[in-house]
Amino acid sequence: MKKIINTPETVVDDMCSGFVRAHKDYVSLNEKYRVIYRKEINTKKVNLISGGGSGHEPSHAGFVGRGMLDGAVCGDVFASPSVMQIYNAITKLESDKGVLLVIKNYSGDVMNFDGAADMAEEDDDIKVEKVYVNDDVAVTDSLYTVGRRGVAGTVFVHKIAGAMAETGAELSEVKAVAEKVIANVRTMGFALTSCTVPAKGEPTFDIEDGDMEYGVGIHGEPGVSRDKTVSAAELAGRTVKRILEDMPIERGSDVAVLLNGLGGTPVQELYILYNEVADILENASINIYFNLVGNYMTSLDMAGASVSILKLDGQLKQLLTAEADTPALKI
Amino acid sequence: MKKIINTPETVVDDMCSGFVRAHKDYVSLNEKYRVIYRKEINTKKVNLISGGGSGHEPSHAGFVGRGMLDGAVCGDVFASPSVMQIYNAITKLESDKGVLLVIKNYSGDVMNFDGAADMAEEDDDIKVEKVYVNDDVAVTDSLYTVGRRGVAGTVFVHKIAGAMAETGAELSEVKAVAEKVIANVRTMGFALTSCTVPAKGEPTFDIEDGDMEYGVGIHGEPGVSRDKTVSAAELAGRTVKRILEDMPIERGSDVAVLLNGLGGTPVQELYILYNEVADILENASINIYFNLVGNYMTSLDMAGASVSILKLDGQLKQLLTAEADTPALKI
Amino acid sequence: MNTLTLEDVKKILDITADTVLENEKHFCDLDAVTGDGDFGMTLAKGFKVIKAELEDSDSEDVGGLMKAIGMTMLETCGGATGSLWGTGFRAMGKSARGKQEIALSDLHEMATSFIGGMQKVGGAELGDKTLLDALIPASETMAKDAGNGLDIAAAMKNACDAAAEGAEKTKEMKARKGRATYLGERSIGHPDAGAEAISILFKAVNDKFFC
Amino acid sequence: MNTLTLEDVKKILDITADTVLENEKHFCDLDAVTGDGDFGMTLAKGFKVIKAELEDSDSEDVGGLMKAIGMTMLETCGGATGSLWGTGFRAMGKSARGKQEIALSDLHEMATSFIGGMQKVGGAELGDKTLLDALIPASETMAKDAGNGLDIAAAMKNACDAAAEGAEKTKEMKARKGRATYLGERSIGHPDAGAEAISILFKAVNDKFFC
Ligand SMILES: Nc1ncnc2c1ncn2[C@@H]1O[C@H](COP(=O)(O)OP(=O)(O)O)[C@@H](O)[C@H]1O
Ligand SMILES: Nc1ncnc2c1ncn2[C@@H]1O[C@H](COP(=O)(O)OP(=O)(O)O)[C@@H](O)[C@H]1O
Ligand SMILES: [Mg+2]
Ligand SMILES: [Mg+2]
Ligand SMILES: [Mg+2]
Ligand SMILES: [Mg+2]
Repeated sequence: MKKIINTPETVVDDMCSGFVRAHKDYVSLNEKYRVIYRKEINTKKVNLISGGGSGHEPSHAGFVGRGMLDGAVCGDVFASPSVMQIYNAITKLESDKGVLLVIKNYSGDVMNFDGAADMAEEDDDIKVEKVYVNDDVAVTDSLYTVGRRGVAGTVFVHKIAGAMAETGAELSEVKAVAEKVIANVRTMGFALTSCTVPAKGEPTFDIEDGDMEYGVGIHGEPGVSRDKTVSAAELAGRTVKRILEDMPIERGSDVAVLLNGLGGTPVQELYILYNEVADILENASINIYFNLVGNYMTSLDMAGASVSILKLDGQLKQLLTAEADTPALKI
Repeated sequence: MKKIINTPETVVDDMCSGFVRAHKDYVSLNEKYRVIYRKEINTKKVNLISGGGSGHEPSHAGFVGRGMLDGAVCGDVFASPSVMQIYNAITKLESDKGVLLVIKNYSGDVMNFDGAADMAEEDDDIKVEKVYVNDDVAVTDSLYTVGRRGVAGTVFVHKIAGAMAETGAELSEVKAVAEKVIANVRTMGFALTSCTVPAKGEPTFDIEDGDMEYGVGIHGEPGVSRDKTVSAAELAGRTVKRILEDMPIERGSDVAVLLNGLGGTPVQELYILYNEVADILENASINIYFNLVGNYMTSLDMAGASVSILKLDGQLKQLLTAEADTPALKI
Repeated sequence: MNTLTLEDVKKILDITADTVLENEKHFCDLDAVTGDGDFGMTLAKGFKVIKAELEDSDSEDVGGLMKAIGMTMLETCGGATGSLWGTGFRAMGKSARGKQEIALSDLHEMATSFIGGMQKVGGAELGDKTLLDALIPASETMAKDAGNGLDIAAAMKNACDAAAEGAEKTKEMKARKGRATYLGERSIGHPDAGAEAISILFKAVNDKFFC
Repeated sequence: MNTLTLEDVKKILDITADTVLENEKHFCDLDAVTGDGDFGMTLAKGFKVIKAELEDSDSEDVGGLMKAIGMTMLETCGGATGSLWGTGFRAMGKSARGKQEIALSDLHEMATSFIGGMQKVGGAELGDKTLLDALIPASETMAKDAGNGLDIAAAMKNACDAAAEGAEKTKEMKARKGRATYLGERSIGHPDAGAEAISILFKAVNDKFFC
């Protein structure tokens, strides 16, 4: 295992500590519960909390700041944070307007965030609403019963719901716009190499040199197929096609694209893939109104990428381009 | 080789095209000469040009924008751009106040930038000044005669000289502050894995699982030693020590730190290393006034990192934190 | 033996904790086949704390003890496990509130609550390829044996067999809850990690406490 | 043969281009040992264009042809090679300006200019482990042979041997210019890629044009 760490046991604590030191103007840390809060807590706006397993950096702590999240809860690597960690974040970020939890749709996350929300509502009378992001088109609903996974599209939810909350909107309005994003965003990803979980010390899956795992999950879960690697153009074509099959987009529409690196992919390759995605969308007369290219929702050191497409209307456009000032995204 | 590309031959063109599409509000591209210019060229300020081989993304094109560079010239992967590419950038960015070339100290870059500068001065009477960045303390001067290599510290030169140029300063002043940065910045890096140049298709060097190349160059050049991997704390200790041996820093001083990923290193690990670097500097009563943690000067898909430390005075502090709005750095 | 005292329950929990800690890697390996390989780690993280807390627990009844354990799990363990087991223990806490002695019928009621708590948060049914496929059959034999007036040790032996049988059956199931669902058809052929763990824990308690 | 015509020079350049293209990988491999492995690629990139341009070149004298080639290299090739060779060719262009025929003494003057151009931009001396360690000895034999009145073909044979000998000697040198310097002592034992290339190009021109 090739990692810059101290010990597998201290990875998350060391990372949280380094993160907060690097961004001390933005955030502070509750060490015990591993919650990263906005430096100045505003109790007059809807506060947004997200989180999940660690290993997806800069998600989610990187998006804590003005115009996006108010708190991020850091679980162990690839494991949902506990109920009490999340509960602690909710009570700390209690606000007159209420709290919105942005949850990636994984059983563990759902159970723990739900449990924490119940506790905060029942024990502390805090208004809590929840949204579940399920943008991954790799796994289709027919295959299973727990619903789609939440992946990189979550970043758009943070951005847009965060901008809405910043306007002083009510909890119901912020939740509604978050759900609008969720209804309109789809993601498809693939891996060229496996990630290596520090505690395990070995790659999560084996993969030959000429192969890729198409539709991989952000924890190294298996995808839809093990395929031969193909050119960036073909990869983009297949990926956009799968997204558009699931969510048709009319000619002339405006969209946002997130070309997301999974952690071990060079920036160079992300731009090469973006170039192909942009080509395809242009040819389909779909207009890329906004884009992000970079590492936003990673899977440790995995080489690979995901493409997220969000259909935009006037409201989403305005909120997407509204000011944001966070460690990992500044608009 | 595991890469998201079309063909090794088209890597740089595809990347440039994707980059300019993704950041069309910031930059435009001269396709023939692979020069990425600022969208609006200001002929009343000193214009800054940098560049070099590709494969170091987001360097240098990512820093083209307000408060940093005005142009970036993209060579082939790890090969300096040609004289004519650079000459084209200079003539395009000709300004009343002159042009400053920020050159990483590699023979190829130096020769080609020098040649282009001569041509622009002789044929077109353009005022051109040059600075050579040589921050890498891995290679000491005694070993060879071409001087130290220029690596991640270059980003600080872009930031500070760019901010100075934005104030309307004269060419001599912008050059002077760039040289002040160069005199006060040192970098040390290491690799856990090799990079793979697309045209070659195989790793540049072999490295065992428990080993690291300490002092590696950003093109995969050999470092000072092949060592066993150590903990993040020990790595940080050794690295900071080497920098401080070369450039002693008094207790109570203010510095800027760039914790730079080499392309294949997860963000998580960069924060873990930053945490250790911050610890060491704190213990030495050196104050981190400013920091950057992320992929700024990469080496394709290499796993590894570098630490840059810049000694600050009042002027550098002010210029470092002055506004910047570029695709890869916003302050 | 017809009832368990608070001390007995603590001893059983201590055996459970030891078994979890001994099997940490094994449980991870089981989870790695169909899930993400962290089940043993997560469970061990919780039971390490529980073992320490058992020593100086000031709970005065079985309910209080169970509730405290539930809180510890909700605090210490993330993942599906933290929420499922934490809620399960808290539900047992409610059902055993105020009890100093536990009869077989109480034990069955506690098992029912444990299952109910897990179902409340996880929504799984029998046959979804989860730990419930070991737990539910075990709980059902207890109900039957309680009705037939068996003593606890004998009932425990039966529960143990039922759990093992239930865990074995998960091999043929296609996962419909938990991470294994992402495998779809490919989950068939491997047992569920949680169900296997339940079976192993039952066996350890039976061997080390009741035999 | 006592002079070369413009057509002869073009033929020689065409052979040079072919040899570069044939040896692209070999030159890269040589550079990979002590440098960054792109030397063959960079040189080939330039000579591919040069070969095409030779066909419909409208240069009316050897000087014009050399200057055009120099500009092509400065435009097409990056790396140390683009600047060194481009400047070298441009310097030859100046020294052969207006010439339709090239005597051995002219050839030596051109070689001197080529070397001078490279030294202007690269600052290397004999013994720095660069292509100059093959070029300078070759150029020096030409001076001697011109003084002794040898014909071009015979002089070329001697130059060829001198270049080969010079390239061979670079094995024992420690690099003081170019990327190989980062290797320090470790550069010793391997020949310089550029010097080897010069020797190979001299040999090809000798074999295919003068023999
Ligand atoms: N919804 C559920 N209901 C009951 N048991 C479940 C459920 N989801 C998962 N499990 C059980 O939990 C085990 C995995 O636990 P764990 O590894 O902690 O989960 P994860 O890594 O997915 O968060 C599975 O083997 C299964 O027995
Ligand atoms: N300063 C110099 N002067 C003369 N020749 C040089 C110099 N630097 C490098 N060379 C020659 O160039 C060759 C390498 O060329 P190339 O691979 O294009 O350079 P790089 O990859 O370093 O930019 C070396 O083998 C050497 O012969
Ligand atoms: Mg997990
Ligand atoms: Mg090179
Ligand atoms: Mg698991
Ligand atoms: Mg080279």
